[in-house]
Amino acid sequence: MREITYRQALNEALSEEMERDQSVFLMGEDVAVYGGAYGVTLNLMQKFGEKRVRDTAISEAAIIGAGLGAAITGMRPVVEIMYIDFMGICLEQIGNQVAKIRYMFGGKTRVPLVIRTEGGAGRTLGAHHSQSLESWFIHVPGLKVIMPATPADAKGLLKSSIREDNPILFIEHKMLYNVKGPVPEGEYLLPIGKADVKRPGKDATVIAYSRMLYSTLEAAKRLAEDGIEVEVIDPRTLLPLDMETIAESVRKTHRAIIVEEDTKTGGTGAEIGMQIMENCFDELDAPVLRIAGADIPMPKSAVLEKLAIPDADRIYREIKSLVM
Amino acid sequence: MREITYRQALNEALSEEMERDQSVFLMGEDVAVYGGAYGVTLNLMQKFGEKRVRDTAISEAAIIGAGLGAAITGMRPVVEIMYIDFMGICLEQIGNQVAKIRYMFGGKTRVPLVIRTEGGAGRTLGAHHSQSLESWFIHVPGLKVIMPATPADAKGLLKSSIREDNPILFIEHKMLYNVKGPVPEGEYLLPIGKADVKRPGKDATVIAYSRMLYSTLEAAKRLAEDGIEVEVIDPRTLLPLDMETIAESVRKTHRAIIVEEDTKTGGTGAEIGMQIMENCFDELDAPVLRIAGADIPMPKSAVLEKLAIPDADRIYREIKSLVM
Amino acid sequence: MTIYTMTIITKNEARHLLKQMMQIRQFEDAIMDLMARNIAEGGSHLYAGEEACAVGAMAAIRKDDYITSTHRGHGHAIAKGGSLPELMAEILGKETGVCKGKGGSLHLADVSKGNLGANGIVGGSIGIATGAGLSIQLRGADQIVLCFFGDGATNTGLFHESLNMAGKWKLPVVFICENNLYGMSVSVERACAVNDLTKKAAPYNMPAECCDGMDVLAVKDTVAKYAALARKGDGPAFIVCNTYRYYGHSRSDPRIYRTKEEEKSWRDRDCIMAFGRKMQEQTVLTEKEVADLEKEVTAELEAAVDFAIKSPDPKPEELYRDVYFEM
Amino acid sequence: MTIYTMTIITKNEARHLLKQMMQIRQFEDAIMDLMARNIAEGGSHLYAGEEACAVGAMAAIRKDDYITSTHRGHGHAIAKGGSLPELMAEILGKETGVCKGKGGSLHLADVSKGNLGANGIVGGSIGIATGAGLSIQLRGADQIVLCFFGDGATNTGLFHESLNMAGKWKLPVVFICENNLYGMSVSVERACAVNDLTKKAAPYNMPAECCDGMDVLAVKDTVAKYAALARKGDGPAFIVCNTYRYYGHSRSDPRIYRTKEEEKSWRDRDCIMAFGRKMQEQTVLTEKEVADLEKEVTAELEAAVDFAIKSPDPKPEELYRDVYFEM
Ligand SMILES: Cc1ncc(C[n+]2csc(CCOP(=O)(O)OP(=O)(O)O)c2C)c(N)n1
Ligand SMILES: Cc1ncc(C[n+]2csc(CCOP(=O)(O)OP(=O)(O)O)c2C)c(N)n1
Ligand SMILES: [Mg+2]
Ligand SMILES: [Mg+2]
Repeated sequence: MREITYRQALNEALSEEMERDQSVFLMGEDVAVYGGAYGVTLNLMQKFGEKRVRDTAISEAAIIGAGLGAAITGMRPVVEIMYIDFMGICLEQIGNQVAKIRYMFGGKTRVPLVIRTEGGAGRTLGAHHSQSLESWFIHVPGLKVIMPATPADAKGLLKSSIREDNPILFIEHKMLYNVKGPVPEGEYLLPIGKADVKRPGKDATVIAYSRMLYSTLEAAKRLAEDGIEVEVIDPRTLLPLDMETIAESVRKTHRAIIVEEDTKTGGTGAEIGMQIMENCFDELDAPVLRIAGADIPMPKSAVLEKLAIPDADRIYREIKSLVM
Repeated sequence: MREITYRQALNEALSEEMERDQSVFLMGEDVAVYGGAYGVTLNLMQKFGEKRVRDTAISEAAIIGAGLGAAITGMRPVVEIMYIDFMGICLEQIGNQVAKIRYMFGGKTRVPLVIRTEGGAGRTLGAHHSQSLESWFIHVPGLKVIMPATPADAKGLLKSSIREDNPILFIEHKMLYNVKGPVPEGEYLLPIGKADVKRPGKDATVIAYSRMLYSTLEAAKRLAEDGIEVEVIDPRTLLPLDMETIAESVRKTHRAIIVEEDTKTGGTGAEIGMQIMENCFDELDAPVLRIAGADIPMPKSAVLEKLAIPDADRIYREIKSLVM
Repeated sequence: MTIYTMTIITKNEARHLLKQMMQIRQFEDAIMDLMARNIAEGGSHLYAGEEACAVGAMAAIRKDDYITSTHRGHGHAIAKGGSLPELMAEILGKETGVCKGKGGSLHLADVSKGNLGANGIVGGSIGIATGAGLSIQLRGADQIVLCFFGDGATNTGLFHESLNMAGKWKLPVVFICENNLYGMSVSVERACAVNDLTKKAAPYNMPAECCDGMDVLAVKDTVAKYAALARKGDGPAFIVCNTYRYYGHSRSDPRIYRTKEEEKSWRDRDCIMAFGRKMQEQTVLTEKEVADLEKEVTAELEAAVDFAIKSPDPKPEELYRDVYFEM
Repeated sequence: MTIYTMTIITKNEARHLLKQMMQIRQFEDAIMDLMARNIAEGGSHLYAGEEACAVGAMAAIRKDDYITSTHRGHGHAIAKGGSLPELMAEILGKETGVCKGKGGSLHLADVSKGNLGANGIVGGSIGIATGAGLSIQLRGADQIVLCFFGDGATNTGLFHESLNMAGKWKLPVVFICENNLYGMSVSVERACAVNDLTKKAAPYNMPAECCDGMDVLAVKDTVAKYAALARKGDGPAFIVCNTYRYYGHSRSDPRIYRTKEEEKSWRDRDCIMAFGRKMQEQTVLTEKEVADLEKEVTAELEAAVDFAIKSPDPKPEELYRDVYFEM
């Protein structure tokens, strides 16, 4: 199969869906002329015109509000918030309006809105450009939250998101845009809410998503050399969570580890771990282990940044000491 | 001991600290002339003047930003956000600025800022005035998060918060303002970060905070009639969490239940439950149970609202079936 | 008393305007009564006093146009064609309510009637209105949007972000600020750096105009003018309607921030009284017609209240329904 | 070329202004070089071209006054008296950095020098500046605050909320918009409903004035005028400095949104060249003095870069330090 980057995969998804459906349009800061801070929307303005690919002012709350207004009046907007770190500006609009409007209105409307953003550390950008804030959003009923790790998942899930009649927060990772992987040509859709077993194994279940999937797969390879076969599951959708796939694996391996980049306390791993306990308590041979980011604002220093988030080494060591 | 309401206790705390320290001042929507939407700041403008008790425009982000600016330049602001539901407007300022500024600046500043707000359901106000969003904030390193349930805790913790050199999110509950309880006269301070055993017991540990403490204590009384003695612990401070007190109890009772009003998924109970598993796995006879709010926007209907959050009845039933 | 300019107005239109204003007034009075009797729970921000704004504005637009509303949204919902029984049932949180009892007073909405919703968040709808305008422009439709909000909302960041977007992109949105002098207890004078709220639109390249929000025809004419411009692609406008809410901000409000004299001076200019009198002076309506209308509305309200009270509460299985759209 | 009005200026002051501008320019050029050599990682938004704004503004205030800065904050930090080695070490994330290597380019700050910090969030400091102004007012001090931000930041909600607060309460804050024509790739013309950014202050009851941001003395005079007013309690002001950034928004920016001609036309008016020439024309400084200054600054920068590169990384135990203040 051909290999393309995560960035290209996303760009293809947007392009194909815009071609397919006139009601899809893009809006955000620097998405048009510039092609997106990380280049995801490159050339789409050239292809679809300035009407359908729109640069906005630096007005995150209005971007979300306007996306919602358009979504409930016949359009299918895909809006971009450049960094997830800026979400605190527009979380009122996402949490109170976007996610609740259907329920509050007694089911009388649908919200086909995709909010794209990216998060994560790795570029030594410091505390305002390195966060992983997905756990705020899994606490917002009415929203669906997707965090793809591979180019194929990125494409298949973004296309499905654009066709979905519920609001989606689609979180990319800044360190993955250049990652290459196989992506089927042409129409390729993936179901929202379905986890994927990225590596089969029997000794422990490791749940990892977004960038952490890669560090985890690397650690899994090294563990295999030591004779430990871990099963690596990428939930891909964090809300709703595919606990069935996870629980099935844990019932087989009797051990669960969550690898997450976000700061540990109140993070996504807490919810996943808690659900594992709720579903598989009697099957667990050890407490669910969280391998997570440090509970600190992200420091600028490259040395400290590296220490602040899990890497393959640490994942390898921590899993090994749990399983042995 | 004299009994006063939660509202009066808060009012006293503010008043005493303002008398004690000229650098303390209040700012927020309707806090001055009106005395606060729920009357917590009643008469403080009359007592301390319009300079130190300030009505603002409806500008939540600026309220937080200005509070922070004042806090790092010699003042000790206590600012109010009328409903926690509005936090999504100013979460950027809280999460990125207030909580991170000390760390980002290499420890060169302190942030003596208290952000008061209130949350919770019970008044059939619907989806925008009934939320419990504390879990967003326990995911913000740099912040401390306090949720008092009793008048005495409210007073003692608010006074300590005002004297603290770290930023505090102080979350009250709209249904508790009229609740009366004993509060010592005069100077009364409580340590931040310390849980309180509200009822001793041996058969299970129930962690409950804010309004849920009351429903839990009621359930505990009924369970006692059935011969089940649960230990009820109110963490009071959610960040940092006093896991020592909780773990000590769980090691004794071997069962843990968390009662929380917030929507379950990604809620505070996930973090507390996960920490219990991490600390007491081998001591647990059953999975940690979450009794939580439904994963929905809060409906207006009084009937549905009541179903959406735990009440004493449900707490009683669920604990009973766990323990039996 | 307001001095009206002579306007040519048909009996039908006069009846319609007067009736809607009466409906709103009686709707709000009915809620006051239901609250006093502890039948209506929760917050209700009543629109009494401000009826001319919603009714005048809605008279200037088409059925297929959109509006967005506020926490003080009963009047907008009624004027935009909402059904009184369904709205009243919603206030009481009943299954038969326009939002199935899940929205309540703060979230009255009926997308099928173009009402994109009240909002519990001050300023919270202004972005939505802007997006509806964008949608119209993208679809090449000739609808417009009326975006209602209070004076207090002009101090929110979202107001400014949205007006800038609408102004830049020339979106067909008429922004209508219902300036009732207070945001809860804080007067415009104490909240805003300027008292003349039309200045709030100065950075946004759109015309701004004040009008007498107690005069239903003045509101209608002003909105009509800018609605027409928006409809033909000339972009948004900002209208400030000077008005007054009769009741407190919410039930518990002791209104210590304003004087009895101020309240009286506005009640003396009551929009329903004034318009009724004027229509009689201009012999458009007779005294009896006005009185009959009042009775007709009273009967409607009684029926609506009755319907609402008798309606069942939502069933428990409704709790989890409609959080998501399911294929 | 800018036409300067004759200003009486001492040799010392001329040296000071010119030197600071040179320091900033060379600081930024040094970072460009360090980035090219992959020694500086992460984002750095360079201030080259805009030096006259920070230097002119800071020359108009006192040492004990406050400033807040932006993501493009190196110039502000230097002009507010920051130490070049400490700032450069911070850019490289070193232990000796002004923020111990935890802040980086986006978070340069030194509260002890009155610099309340750069900010990774566009507009994110405007509330902080307003609060510092409130603090001054409450303490009865006679300090003032300069609040810097870009043209793009005037489209954020927080900008408006803050200016309204400052305007209403007459806080001693001078808001300085560095209008470099673009917010990242989006021009003022494409982002803002109005091109004349002074209009942004119209709703906030404060004077607004434009000045030539390439002319250090023009900036100084304008800021001095409003700083004096703020200091004596007359409230805030809004100043727009027209300027230009020479480099791309960030390292990877191909600058397709602007033309080479536009870039050249601004470089032709370079603030350092122009001011150096003018000081020579006015015989305040000699050619040699200017050249010596340049050399002096080059040596300083070499030392700063050397210091920064040789400085150790923060120690691992720093990771968890200073998240909270511990008694
Ligand atoms: C963002 C936000 N802040 C505060 C509130 C609380 N609140 C509800 S209505 C109101 C006053 C609104 O004033 P205005 O916009 O003038 O509308 P009015 O009530 O006068 O019609 C306030 C402060 C809210 N609902 N939302
Ligand atoms: C709230 C927010 N939105 C978007 C960004 C991404 N961003 C960083 S700088 C910038 C442009 C800012 O433009 P302007 O305010 O004019 O400052 P300039 O860069 O031109 O100095 C953008 C969009 C951000 N950092 N913060
Ligand atoms: Mg008002
Ligand atoms: Mg700019």
